Amino acid sequence: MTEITMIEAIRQAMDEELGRDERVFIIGEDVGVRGGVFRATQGLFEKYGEDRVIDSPLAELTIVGVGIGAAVYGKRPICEIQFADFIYPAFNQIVSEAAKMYYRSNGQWSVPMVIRAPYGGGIGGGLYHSQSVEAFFTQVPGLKVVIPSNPYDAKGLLKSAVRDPNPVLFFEPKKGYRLIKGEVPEDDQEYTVPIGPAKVTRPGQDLTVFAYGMMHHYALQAAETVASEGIDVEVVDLRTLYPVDRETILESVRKTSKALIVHEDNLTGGYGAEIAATIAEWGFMNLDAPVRRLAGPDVPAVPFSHPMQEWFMINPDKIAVAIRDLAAF
Amino acid sequence: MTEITMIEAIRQAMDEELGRDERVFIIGEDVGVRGGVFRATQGLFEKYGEDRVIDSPLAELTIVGVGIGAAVYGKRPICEIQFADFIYPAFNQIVSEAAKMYYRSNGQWSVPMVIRAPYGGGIGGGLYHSQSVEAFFTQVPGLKVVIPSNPYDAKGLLKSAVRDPNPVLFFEPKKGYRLIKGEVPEDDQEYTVPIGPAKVTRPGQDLTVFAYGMMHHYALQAAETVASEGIDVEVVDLRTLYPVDRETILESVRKTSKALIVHEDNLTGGYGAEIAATIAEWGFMNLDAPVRRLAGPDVPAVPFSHPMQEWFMINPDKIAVAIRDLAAF
Amino acid sequence: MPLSREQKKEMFWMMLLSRRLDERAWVLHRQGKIAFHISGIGQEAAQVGAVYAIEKGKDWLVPYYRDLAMVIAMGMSPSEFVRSLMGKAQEPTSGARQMPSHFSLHHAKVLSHSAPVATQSPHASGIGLGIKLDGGDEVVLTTIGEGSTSQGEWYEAVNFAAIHSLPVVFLVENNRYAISVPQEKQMAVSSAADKACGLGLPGIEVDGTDMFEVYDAVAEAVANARQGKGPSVIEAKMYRLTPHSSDDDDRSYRTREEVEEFKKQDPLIMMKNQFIEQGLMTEEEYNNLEDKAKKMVDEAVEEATKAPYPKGADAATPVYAEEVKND
Amino acid sequence: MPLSREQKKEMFWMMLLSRRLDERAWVLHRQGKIAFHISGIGQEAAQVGAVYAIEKGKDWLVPYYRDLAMVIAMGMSPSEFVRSLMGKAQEPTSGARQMPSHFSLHHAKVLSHSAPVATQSPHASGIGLGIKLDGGDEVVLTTIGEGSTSQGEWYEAVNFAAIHSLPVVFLVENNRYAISVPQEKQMAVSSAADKACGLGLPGIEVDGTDMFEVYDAVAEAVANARQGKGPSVIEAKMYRLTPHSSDDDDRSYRTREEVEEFKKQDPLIMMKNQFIEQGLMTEEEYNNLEDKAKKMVDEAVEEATKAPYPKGADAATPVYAEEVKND
Ligand SMILES: Cc1ncc(C[n+]2csc(CCOP(=O)(O)OP(=O)(O)O)c2C)c(N)n1
Ligand SMILES: Cc1ncc(C[n+]2csc(CCOP(=O)(O)OP(=O)(O)O)c2C)c(N)n1
Ligand SMILES: [Mg+2]
Ligand SMILES: [Mg+2]
Repeated sequence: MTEITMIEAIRQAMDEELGRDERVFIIGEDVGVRGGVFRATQGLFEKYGEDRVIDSPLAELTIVGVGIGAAVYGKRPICEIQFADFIYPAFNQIVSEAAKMYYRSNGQWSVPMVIRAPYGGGIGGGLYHSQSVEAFFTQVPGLKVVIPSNPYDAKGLLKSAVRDPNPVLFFEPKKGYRLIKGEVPEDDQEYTVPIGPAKVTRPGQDLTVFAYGMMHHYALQAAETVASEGIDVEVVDLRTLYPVDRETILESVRKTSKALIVHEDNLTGGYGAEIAATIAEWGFMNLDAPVRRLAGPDVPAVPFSHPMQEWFMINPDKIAVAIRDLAAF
Repeated sequence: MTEITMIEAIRQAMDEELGRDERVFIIGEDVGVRGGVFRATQGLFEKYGEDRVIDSPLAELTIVGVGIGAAVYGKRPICEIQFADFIYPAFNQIVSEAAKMYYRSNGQWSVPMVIRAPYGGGIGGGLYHSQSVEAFFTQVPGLKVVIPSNPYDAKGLLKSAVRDPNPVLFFEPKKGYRLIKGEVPEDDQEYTVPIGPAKVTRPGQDLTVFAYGMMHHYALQAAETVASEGIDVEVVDLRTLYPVDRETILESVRKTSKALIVHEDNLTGGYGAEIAATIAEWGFMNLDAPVRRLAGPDVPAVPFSHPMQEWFMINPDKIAVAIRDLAAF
Repeated sequence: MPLSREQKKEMFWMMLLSRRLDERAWVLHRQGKIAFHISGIGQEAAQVGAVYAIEKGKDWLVPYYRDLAMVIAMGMSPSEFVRSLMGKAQEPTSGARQMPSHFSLHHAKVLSHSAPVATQSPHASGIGLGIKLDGGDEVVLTTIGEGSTSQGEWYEAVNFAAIHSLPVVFLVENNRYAISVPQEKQMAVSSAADKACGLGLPGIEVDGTDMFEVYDAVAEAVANARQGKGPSVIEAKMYRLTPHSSDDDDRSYRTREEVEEFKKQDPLIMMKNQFIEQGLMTEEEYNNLEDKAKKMVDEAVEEATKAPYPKGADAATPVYAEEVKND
Repeated sequence: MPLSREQKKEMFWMMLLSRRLDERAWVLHRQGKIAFHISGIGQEAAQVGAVYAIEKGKDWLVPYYRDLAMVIAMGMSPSEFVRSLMGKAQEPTSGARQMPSHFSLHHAKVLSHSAPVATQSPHASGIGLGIKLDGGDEVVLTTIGEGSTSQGEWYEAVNFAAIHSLPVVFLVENNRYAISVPQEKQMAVSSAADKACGLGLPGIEVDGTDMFEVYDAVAEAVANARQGKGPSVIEAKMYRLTPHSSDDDDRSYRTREEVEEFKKQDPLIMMKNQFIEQGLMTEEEYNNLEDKAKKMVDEAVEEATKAPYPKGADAATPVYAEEVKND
């Protein structure tokens, strides 16, 4: 095992998939000589050439729409959207086309494609470089939505995404790109992580925190903090947000009887609503307390100025407060 | 009072607002001489001329983007999207621009604009003329989302929407356009219905059905059916879906202790998730049963062929079954 | 390669067959036997002319909803089409999930398209990219209505194809209206072919009622694309002889006189006359074709009527693919 | 109307002031005093030339993030800009909600824009529509980078303006790159001005390092727009002399030689030389302006540094308007 960063894990996954399967190619803005604005594709242009790592025009609809065409043709596109905030021009292609192609053709045409995008705040990006957009897509049958929280999963899930016969949205917590480090197997030990299952990343008895991406990273920290106060928190990394792994969620609630869902997207209509609804519907008999959500405030997006950004963002302290509160219920 | 259809109520609202305020204009595909493909703008071109009822190019992004520009200039655009299914090309303009303009300019620029779109299935429209798209927008601070269920509200809410200083998405249950009739005050009795409050449309004791649009219409029918079986159902018409009227929802749950949420959009990640989460978080202590959702299945959209369409769609019978089930809990 | 006499007759047959099939759909609608029809009447000459310029089985077609004649020429049977009109289980495009005329024929490389207009255009460019990356010499033909070229989606698709010199032919079927909206409200140029100059590729305008003029233009564009010379835009001018769809009433936006005027230039009649004048076909042959078409359409309706509906629960799948079958 | 000597000097002053302010932003960034800067260095001649062609207080500006010089010319003070760099409470564009250089000045009819490129273009057309509907003679100037014209959004905006003959001038600031992506990967034409022919409006290409050439072209387009003759596309060619932003490292995609070559055509230096050669300004006057600019920038930084940060909870509002203030 070697310790690497999130961004390196993502780069490695693409490198290995490009090497493994000739049909795989990358398309996006500045993914070529520039190696991506976050350097996720660094070195890949040099290694695989301009036919495999394609600088697109500045047009997200093009990136995804062309990706769909290439996928039905027989390629395995990895589409990069430079920031999740810029995915909206491609919304029609993702929701009307990629998601529905297989169903609408009764299985004739599938769209094996990955759309990668960095998401999330806390990096001084202001309203349009900080957004969490997952909840727009975790309601669209035909799509899969994946958000890794650590390098091991990032690499393993991205490789699975490339091999998946369906369109997979792969959102990367950009604040964690270099901040979150973790071990992955050596280069010659190929592994994947399956798309689908959530994972209990910290077993506990008193309550469960459900989170993903950067917030999962923080949730583990908060769980550690309150452990010393005698609160035994179970943490579940949702990882594959859609389709929802209801079984793992409900199993944890059966055990702890209390649920706190954490995400940095706005509270209302955010992804947490579905998790809360899932628990309120099928886990109700196990519940000892209200289902709590800790999430971004209902303002349009994360503001730029530092004090306002901090006001918006969820952090380990805020999670610890919510945990204590729920534990005391 | 006179009895009119939903579509006539909508037409009247626009007619009166065009007459009241010179700044109001309509822009959309086929809204001019054609009077709209559903005839919602019938006669308005003839009455107000081509400067007030503008046939746009076949481009939803244009309709909304130009609408935003006209709104900041000082106009009051009513943008028509021909079917809700075709709103996605305008997604970026709605979510990045209309919703965030006021906040991002710290209140300098507001976007007084209405976006109307017919939504919903059961009319043989297949995958792309049947969609419910509200949940994409009921998570976007800065937007208001309204869905009327009867002519009185349709007219009153649409007039309020035109006068609202914010961007309002106004989704119209197209199956109900001519099917749902109801009384509205005479022409000379001007009224509006405020955006914001949900409404208890049928008081009851045993459980609450939360619904909107066509499903609210069906919910009332189902409530009637089960009444004869001794189940006393309260029905709440959510009407303004966003911002969420949590108070009315929770008040009803405090009274009935059981909640069933009905919508025709897909279950997972649909609007009902937020209502369920709201109840599970702030109404938990009042709950006597799991929070139930009855919603469309998690397939990409409503299929065309009649048996498959019926399989997808929620109807009064299915609602009655769910009510009985929950009542028996 | 000039068209042989046999090919030309086959092309006429495709026009005729799809016309009679299309007309029958209107009849079925009036009889209340189907819920919806969207028609290609008046556009068959351009469609057949264009589709004969690509190589069946090798090249790709990314069509739009009016392309009945194209898709018939690509191998969809009349009874398959009528099944889709009726929402019957074994219709080949979508298993009756989509409305009729949302075509897809996997075996013939006809890509599934949806209702939101212009979404197909970037797919065509993406297929073109795949072909180019593989060094293949297949070509993609994609179609669209003139109104739909107002979508940014079309612009982006053509722009990408032009930048990368992709083997794609963008055919615009300009039938003068987008539902009720005339061309002048869609664009400030006189033809979608004019849009090509702003995107750096050739733009050609042809008479869409002349099957052979369309064939020649598309064949040249296809030859260029095959040789790596890049994409083209072709606009074929024609007229939609029917209302937009069975839900439309076109009297609100165009006069009967206008429609009658254009009926005189009905491409089927013009082609028929031309064939007979040029001795490509006798009146008798023509009458035989009419009989054959009627018989085929009759049989198609009969067959399709007997075909079963899907079960409701069939709609539960297939949402996700387990494996990719379209490689 | 030809520019007066005084106007010309004022224009040069705007170039100079915004350049020195922009340079200071880079210094502040190196000093760790600000987190982000996106620069207009190299684009000032075009910006000032263009903005002087509209009438302040009457006409509208819908800019993009590189337009510091435009917005300074429209009345944003240097200290206001530095406050936005620092995320201070009283910065006038967004109350420190947006990243710096996302401009908005309501009193000067400078519309707020966002980060997703090209979203501003349809707004410009919408304002143009409003003006036309009211029969006004205001004009809208809107800007964009050449890369961003690849977005369907730009195409749709220009198309709409062309159809309705709206009073909008679409200025494309072509600085040769979109971050790392050169123009050849954005379009198959040699200039965004060439795109105009496909949309039915005039397209004009000018040297964006020549303030007066840009002024003349924009002034003519503005005059046409004001007279109801419709919109224009103008492309001003220039070079981005700095990295894309403070987050960028441009060495990965362009050689130092290339950048050095273009530094020789720095519009500020060229304009200065021209002014002195043509006797519009003496060396002494120039030195005075430099001193004045330095002083203003120093003061701006001092002032802005002292200005308070917003409170965190200030971010809770304003999500919804209670009334429309921008009528
Ligand atoms: C994105 C989108 N918006 C609106 C519609 C509704 N609609 C269906 S066809 C049509 C007109 C299309 O006109 P054109 O492109 O000229 O093709 P034609 O029907 O004339 O062949 C419209 C507006 C749609 N299908 N998709
Ligand atoms: C929709 C969208 N996609 C991607 C980006 C990221 N981005 C910011 S600026 C930029 C390049 C813009 O290039 P150009 O339009 O030429 O303007 P320039 O920066 O060169 O002035 C990119 C890709 C964005 N802001 N918006
Ligand atoms: Mg048309
Ligand atoms: Mg540029």
